[in-house]
Amino acid sequence: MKPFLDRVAAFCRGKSVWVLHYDCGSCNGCDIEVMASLTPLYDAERFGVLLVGSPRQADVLLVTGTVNHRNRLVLRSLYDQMAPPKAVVAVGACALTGGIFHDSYNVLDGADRVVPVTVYVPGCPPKPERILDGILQAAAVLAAGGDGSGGDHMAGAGGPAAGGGGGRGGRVAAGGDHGAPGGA
Amino acid sequence: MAERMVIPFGPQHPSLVEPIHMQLEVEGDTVLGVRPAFGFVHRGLEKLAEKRDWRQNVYLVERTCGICSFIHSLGYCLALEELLGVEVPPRADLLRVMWGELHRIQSHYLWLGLLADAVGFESLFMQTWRNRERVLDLNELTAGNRIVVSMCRVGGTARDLDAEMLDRVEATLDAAESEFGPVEHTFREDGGIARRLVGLGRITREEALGLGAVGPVLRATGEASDSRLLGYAGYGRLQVAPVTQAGGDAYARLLVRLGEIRQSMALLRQVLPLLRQEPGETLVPVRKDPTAGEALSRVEQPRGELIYYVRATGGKLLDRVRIRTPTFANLPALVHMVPGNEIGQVPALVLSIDPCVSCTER
Amino acid sequence: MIWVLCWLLSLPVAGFLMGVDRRLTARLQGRVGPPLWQSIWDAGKLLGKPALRPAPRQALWAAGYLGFLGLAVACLLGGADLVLVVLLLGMATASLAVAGFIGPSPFSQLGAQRQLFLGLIYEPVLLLLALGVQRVTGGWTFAGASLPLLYRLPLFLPGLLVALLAAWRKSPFDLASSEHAHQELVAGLATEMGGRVLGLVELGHWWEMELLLLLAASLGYPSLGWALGLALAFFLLGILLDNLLPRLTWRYLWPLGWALGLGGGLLNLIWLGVSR
Amino acid sequence: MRGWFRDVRGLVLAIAAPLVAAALASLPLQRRARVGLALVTGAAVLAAVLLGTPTDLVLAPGAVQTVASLETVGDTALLLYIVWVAVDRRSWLAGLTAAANAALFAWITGQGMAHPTLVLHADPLARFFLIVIALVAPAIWAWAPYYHEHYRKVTPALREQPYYFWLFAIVGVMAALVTANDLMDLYLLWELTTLASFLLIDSPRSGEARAASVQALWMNGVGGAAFLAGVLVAGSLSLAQVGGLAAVLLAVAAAIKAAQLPFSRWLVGAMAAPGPVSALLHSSTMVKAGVYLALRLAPALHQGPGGPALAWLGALTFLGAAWLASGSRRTKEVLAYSTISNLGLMLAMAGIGTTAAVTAALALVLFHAVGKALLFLVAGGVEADLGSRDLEAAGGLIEVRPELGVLGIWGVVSLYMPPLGLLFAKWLAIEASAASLAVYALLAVGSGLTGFFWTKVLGRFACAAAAPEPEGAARLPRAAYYPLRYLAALVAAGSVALLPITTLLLDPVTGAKAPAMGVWYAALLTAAALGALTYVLLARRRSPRALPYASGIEAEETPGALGRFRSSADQPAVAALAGFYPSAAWEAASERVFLLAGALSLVGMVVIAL
Amino acid sequence: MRLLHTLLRNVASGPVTRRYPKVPLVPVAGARGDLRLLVDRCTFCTACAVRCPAGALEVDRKARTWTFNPYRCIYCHYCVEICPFHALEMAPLGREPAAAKATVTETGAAPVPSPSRGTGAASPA
Repeated sequence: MKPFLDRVAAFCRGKSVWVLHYDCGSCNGCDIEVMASLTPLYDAERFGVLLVGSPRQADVLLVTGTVNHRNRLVLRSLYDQMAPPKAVVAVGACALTGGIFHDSYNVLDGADRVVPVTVYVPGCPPKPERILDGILQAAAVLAAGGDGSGGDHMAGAGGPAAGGGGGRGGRVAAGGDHGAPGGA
Repeated sequence: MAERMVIPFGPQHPSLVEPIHMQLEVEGDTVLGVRPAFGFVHRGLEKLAEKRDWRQNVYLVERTCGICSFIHSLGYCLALEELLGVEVPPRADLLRVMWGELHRIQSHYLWLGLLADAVGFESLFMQTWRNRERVLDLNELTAGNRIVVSMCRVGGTARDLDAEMLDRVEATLDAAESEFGPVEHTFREDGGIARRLVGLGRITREEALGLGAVGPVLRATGEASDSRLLGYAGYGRLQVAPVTQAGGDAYARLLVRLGEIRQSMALLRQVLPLLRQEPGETLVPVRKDPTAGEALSRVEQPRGELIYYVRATGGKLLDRVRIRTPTFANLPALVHMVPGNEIGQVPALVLSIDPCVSCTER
Repeated sequence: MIWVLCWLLSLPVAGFLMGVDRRLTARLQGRVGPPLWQSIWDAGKLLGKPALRPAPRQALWAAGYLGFLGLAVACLLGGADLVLVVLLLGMATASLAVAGFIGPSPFSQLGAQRQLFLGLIYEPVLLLLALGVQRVTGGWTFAGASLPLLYRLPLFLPGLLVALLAAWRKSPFDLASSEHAHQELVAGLATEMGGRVLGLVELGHWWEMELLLLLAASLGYPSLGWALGLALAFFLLGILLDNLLPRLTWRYLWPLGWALGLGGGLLNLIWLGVSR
Repeated sequence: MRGWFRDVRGLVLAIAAPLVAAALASLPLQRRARVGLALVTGAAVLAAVLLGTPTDLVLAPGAVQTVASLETVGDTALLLYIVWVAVDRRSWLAGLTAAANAALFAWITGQGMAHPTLVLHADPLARFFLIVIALVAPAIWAWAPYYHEHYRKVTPALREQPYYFWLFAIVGVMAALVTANDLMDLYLLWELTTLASFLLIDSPRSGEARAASVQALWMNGVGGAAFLAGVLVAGSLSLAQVGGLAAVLLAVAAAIKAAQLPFSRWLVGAMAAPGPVSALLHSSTMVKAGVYLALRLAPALHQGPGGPALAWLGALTFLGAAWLASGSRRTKEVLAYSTISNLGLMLAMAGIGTTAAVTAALALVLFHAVGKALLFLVAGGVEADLGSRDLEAAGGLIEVRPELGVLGIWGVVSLYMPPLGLLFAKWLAIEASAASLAVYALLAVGSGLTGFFWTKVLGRFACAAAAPEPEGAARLPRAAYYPLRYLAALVAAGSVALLPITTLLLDPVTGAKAPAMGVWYAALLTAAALGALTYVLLARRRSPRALPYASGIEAEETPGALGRFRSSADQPAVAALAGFYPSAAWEAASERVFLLAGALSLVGMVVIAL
Repeated sequence: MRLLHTLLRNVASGPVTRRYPKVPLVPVAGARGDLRLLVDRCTFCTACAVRCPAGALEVDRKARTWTFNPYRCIYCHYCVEICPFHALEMAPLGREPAAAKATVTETGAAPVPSPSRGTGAASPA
C-alpha cells in the first residue's frame, strides 16, 4: 500500500508544479518572460504549472536576476521555507553566473552560490518556451523522486561566507555539482 | 496593547513584480504608515559602467531595465553622441523612434496587464498580455530578441529594415490597433475597475510638481510635460502632443497610459511612411574615443523622464555614468499617497506609478 | 442508502468540477488550460507532501474545515434539516478562519479576518433560504416540495449566487485566500499552509463549492431537469462572472452581498406570506 | 443519607448551605480554608439538588404571615438602603427609581393582598435552574481565592469580607429565587440580586466601578418598579396565577435583569467587577434570573401579544449584542456582550413559548452557564497572569500559557461549535422561531455575527505567535486550573449526554417530548468523534516548525514568538499581529442605533400589552 | 460587455496557445541565439574575448583554444559584429536548459587552418 501511495504522489508531483518566482535582482527582462509564460500564447498551466505567492505552497523556486548581497539572504530564506521535495530553476544569465554584472561589487556570480540549483535556463532573457522547458525538467526531477535539496551542503551559505569572491571575470570552470565553487 | 499590525510587505510578495520592501503599519485594514527599504536590485551598474569601455556600456545600460531597455540605450547613446560630436543619420533617428515607441507600447501593455491582475481581473490580464505578444514577436522579427532588442549603437542603429520588414511592422500595427479596442474599452468602461481606482492616490498638480513627479503620474494631474517635446531622435519631425488627464488619481494615470498606447501607435503611423520614403545609412562608424567632457541627455521613458549624464576624461573608459530614472522621481509621490488607504488597495496604488525598481536601484 | 454512495462520490466529482472550472476559465482566456483532472493531481501532490509549517495546530483546524464540510454535504444528501446543513457550513468556514488566525504571518491574519467577513455575508442568506424552504414545503428539508421550489423562491437566486461566489473564492468575492495571483495578501489565510495542511483545505474547498451548487440544484427539486439546469447555470455563471469582474474590497461587498441576499430573500418571504 | 434529601429538606439545604457558607466566608480565612469551604458547600448543594428530589414548601397560613412580615421588613430596609446610596452618590436616577419602588411597594403593602401558602415550589423548571446553579457555582467559589491573590495586589481598596460573603450568599438567594412562589418574596430576592450586583461591582472602588455600580442600581431599579407594577396589576401574590398585562410587566423586569436592549449597558459596566463576580453573577447564574422569570411566565405570555413582543426584543438583543461584541476590544466586554446576546436568544425563546422553544431556551441556559463560566475564569486567568483585560493581550495565549489557551479555546468552541451542546440549542432555537419572519431574520443575522466574533476570539487565543510576556507576568498555581478543568469536562459530558439530559431534565419542564433532532445530533456526535479519532491516528507525524513567513526577510526567533523580519538597514522588526476592530466612532454609533431600537421595542411591548 | 464578447469569441475560436513541446520552436531569421564558432575561420586573435561585455569568452592564443561560457552570454551579438574574420555566428534559437553548467571549448587544429571544422566539445568541468 505504501509504495503504491508513494508512486501516486510521485506521479502527481510531476503533474502539478507550483512555482514560486523570486526576482532576485533582475532587470525585469526574465521576470516578464516568466509572467509571459503564463499567458495564452505559452500557457504554462497546461502542464499543471501554477504561480503561487507563498513559499510554503511551492514545489519549484524560480530565480531570476543577479543575486546581490542583500537578496542572498532572502533567497536562502525562501528556499528554506519550502517543504521538500523541492527544486530550484535559475533563469537567465544573471541568475546562472551573474551575466554582464558578474564582476560587480554587489553581485554574486550565480544563484547556485546560495541555493542548490536543479536546472539552469540560459538566455538574456530566455524565451518563455525555454522557461517552460526548465520548469518541466525540474518537475521531472521531482517526479523521479529527486529532491533539489539532496546534497544541499550549503545551509547557511546565505551567510557572509558566500561573499561574491570567486569567479571574477575568469572562466566558469565548475558547473554540474550542486555545491558552489567556493561556497560552503 | 498592540492594535496595529506591522506587515513586512515584500521583498518577496506576489503583488510586487520586483523586490522592494515596505514596512506597512496597519490598523484594521487601513494603512497608517509606510517605510520603504531598497537595495534588493542594486547591481552596482553605474560603477560597472566605469569598468567597461564606452561601447560595451551600451549593452550594460540597456540591462538597467528589461522593460524599456531600448530607451536606456538610446539615452546613453544620445549622451555619448553629444560628447563625441557624432551626427546620427536621419534614418537611424526614425528607427530609434520606432523601437522606442514599440517599447512604450509593450511597457504600457505590461502595466495594464499587471494592473488588471492587481485588481484581481485575471481574464483582462490574459487578454492584455496576449496582445502584448504581438509587439514582442515584432521585436524578435526586427531586432532578434523579444525583450532586449540591443539595436542602439553610438552613431545609429545596428540594423536597418527593408521594405518587406516595414510591411510586416505595419501589418502587426494594424492587428494591434484593432485588438486594442476591446481591451481599452473594458479598462475605460468597467465599473469595478473605476470603483477600485477612482480617487485612489489622488494628488494635485501642485503636489505632483512639488514632489518632483514625472511621466504619466505628472501628466495625470493635468501638467503637459513630455520629454519627447524636446525633439530628440526623430521626434522633432513628428507631432507629439502629451496625453494629459485632470483627475490626478490612479484612474487618471490609467487613462493617460491608455491614451499613450494610442499615441504611440499614431507615432508609428507617422514614422513608417517616412522610413519608406527615405532610404539611407543607419550607422556612422565611430573610431575615436571621447575626449574629456561631459554630456547629458533627457529622453521620455514609458514611466517618465530619464536622464543620462556622462563624463569622460579621455580614453576608452568613462569617468562617470549617472542615470536618473523616472521611478526614482516618482517615489516621493508614492510614499505620500499610501497612508490612509485600505491594505487591499496597496498593490494597485503602488502599481499606479508604474514603479521600476531595477531602473531605480541600478 | 444511495446517498452514502453519492457522498462517497461527491469529493472526486467536486475535484473534477474544479478541473472543469480551470479548463473553462482557460478557454475563456484563449488558453488551452490544464487537464480536467488537474485539481485532483494537485490535491494528490499536496497530500503526499509534508507540511513545513510554523503553526503546529493548523492541521487540526484544516481537518475541521474538511470534516464539517463533509458532514454538511452528507447531511444535505442524506436529507437532513437545512438549518443543520447551514450551521455546519458556518462552522466549516469558521474552522478555516481559525486555521488562518493560527498562522503567525500578518497575511494569514488578514486573510482569516476576511474569511470571517465572507462567512458573515452569506451564512444569514442561507439561513433565510432554509426558512423559505420551510415556508413552502412545511418542513426543513426539500422533500416536501411538489412543484420546483424555484417557482416560489425565485428571489433567493441572487443570494445563492453571492454565496456560491464567496464559497468558490471567485471574483468579486475572492477576499480571503487570494485565489487570483498577485494580490496583497500573498495567499491570504493559506499563506502559512503548505503540503498536507493545504491539501486538506483544498479538498474542503471543493466540497464547499459543491455544497453551494447542490443547494442551488435543490431549488429545482423535485424536477431533475430544473435541478441539473440550475446547477449548470450557477456553475457557468460563476466562472463567467469570475472572468468578467475584478475583485472588490469587503467594505463594498458586504453591503452588496446583504442587499442581494438578505434583501432578495426577505422580499421573497414577504411575498410568500402575502400570497398565502 | 439519600433519604435526607428526599423532601423539602433538600430544598432548604440548597438555600441554606450557601448562606451559612457566606457567613463563614466573611471570616478572614486562609486560601486553603476558602477552597475547602467552597468544596464542602458545593458538595452539599450538589447533593441536595442532584441526589434527591426536593419538594415544595407549603406553610400554614400563620407561618406565611410571619414570613410575609419578615419579608416586608427586609424590603423596607433594602429600599431605605438604596435611597441612602442614591443620596450618597448623588444619583437622581437611582433616587428616582428607588422612590418609585418604595411608592409602589407601599401601595401594594397597603392593599393587603393575601399571601399564598405555597411558599417555595420545587417544580421541574425550578429544579432545572437549581441544578445549573449547583453545577457551576462550586467551581467559581473554589477558583476565587486563587484569582484573589492577584486581584488584591492590583486593587488594594477591595474589601474582602463583603466580597466573599456575597459570592456565596448569592447562590442561596438564587436558589430561593427560582423556587419562590409568593411574588413579594420574589421581589425581595430580586432586589437582593440587584443589591449584590451593586455591591460587588462597586467593590474595586475605582471610578469606573463606582459609575458602573450606580448604573446597575438604577437600571435594575427600573426593573424592580416594573416588577411591582406587574404585581399591582396582577392583583394576586401567587406567581402561578399571573397573566395578561401583569405578565408583560414582569417580563419587562425579566428583560432588564437579563440586560436586554436598551438596558444592556449595566451588564457591560458590570465587567468592572472582579473575575469570579463576572463569572458567577453576571454571566452564568444571576442574570439568568431574568430568563427564569420569563420562562416561568412563558405560558401566560404565550396567550397574549406579550410573547411575540418579547421574542422580538430578545431577537433584537441577540443581534445587537452580537454586533457590538464583534467590535469590542476588551475580553470581558466581548464576553459580556455575548452573554447579553445569549440571554436575548433565551428570552426570545421564552417569548415564543412552544415546546421546542422552551427546550431550546433550557439547553441554552445549561450550556451557556457552564461554557461562559469557563471563559470568564480563563479571562480572569489571563488577567492574573498577564495583567491585562485587553483581547489583544490574549493573542497567542496558547503559546504563552498552553493550558489556559486550550481551556479558553475549548470554552469558546463549546459556545458555538458542533458537536457541543450549545449549537444543538441554537439549531432548535432557530427552527423554533420559524413562525415569525422578523424574529427568524434577526436570529439568522445574529447567528452569523455570533460566529464572527467567537471565531475572532478563538483566533486570538489559538494564534501560534504571541507577544513577549509583559513585565511582572505571573503564573496562577496549578491547583487553580482544577475548577477550569472541571467546567471543561462538564461541557464535554453535557454534550455527550445530551439525549439523556433532554429526557431527564428538559422534557419534564415542557411536559412534552422535545423535537426529534436527537438522532441527527447523535449521528453528528459520532461523526465528530470518528473524525477526531482519525485525525489523532493520522496526525502522529510532527513536521518541523518553520519561521513565520515575512515576505522573504524572516529573521531567527524562538518558536511561538511573533515573527521577526530584517527591516530597512537590517534592523530586526517585529511583525506585530492584531485583530480587526472598527473605529470607536463606529462602535458608539451602532450602539446608539441598537439602544434606540431596543427602547422603541420595549415601549412598544408595554403599549401593545395595554 | 465588450469583454464578454471577447471571452466568448475566445471560446469559440479555440485557444491561441502555441503547443510548444508538441510543435517545435520555429526559428526566426536573424534572432540572436546560441553562439557558435566557425573554428576554421578563427585566428584566435582574442578580439571577441576582449570586447565581450559579459566576459563569457576566453581565448588562449598559444593553445589555440576558444572557450565560451553559454551561461554567462547575454546574447548581445557584439562579438559577432566585431569579429574581423566573421568566425562567429549565432543560431536563431537559444540554448536549452540543462542540469549543469558547462563551458564550450573549441580547439584550433594547427597554426595552419585545417579544412575540417572542429567539433564543439561540451566539457562538464
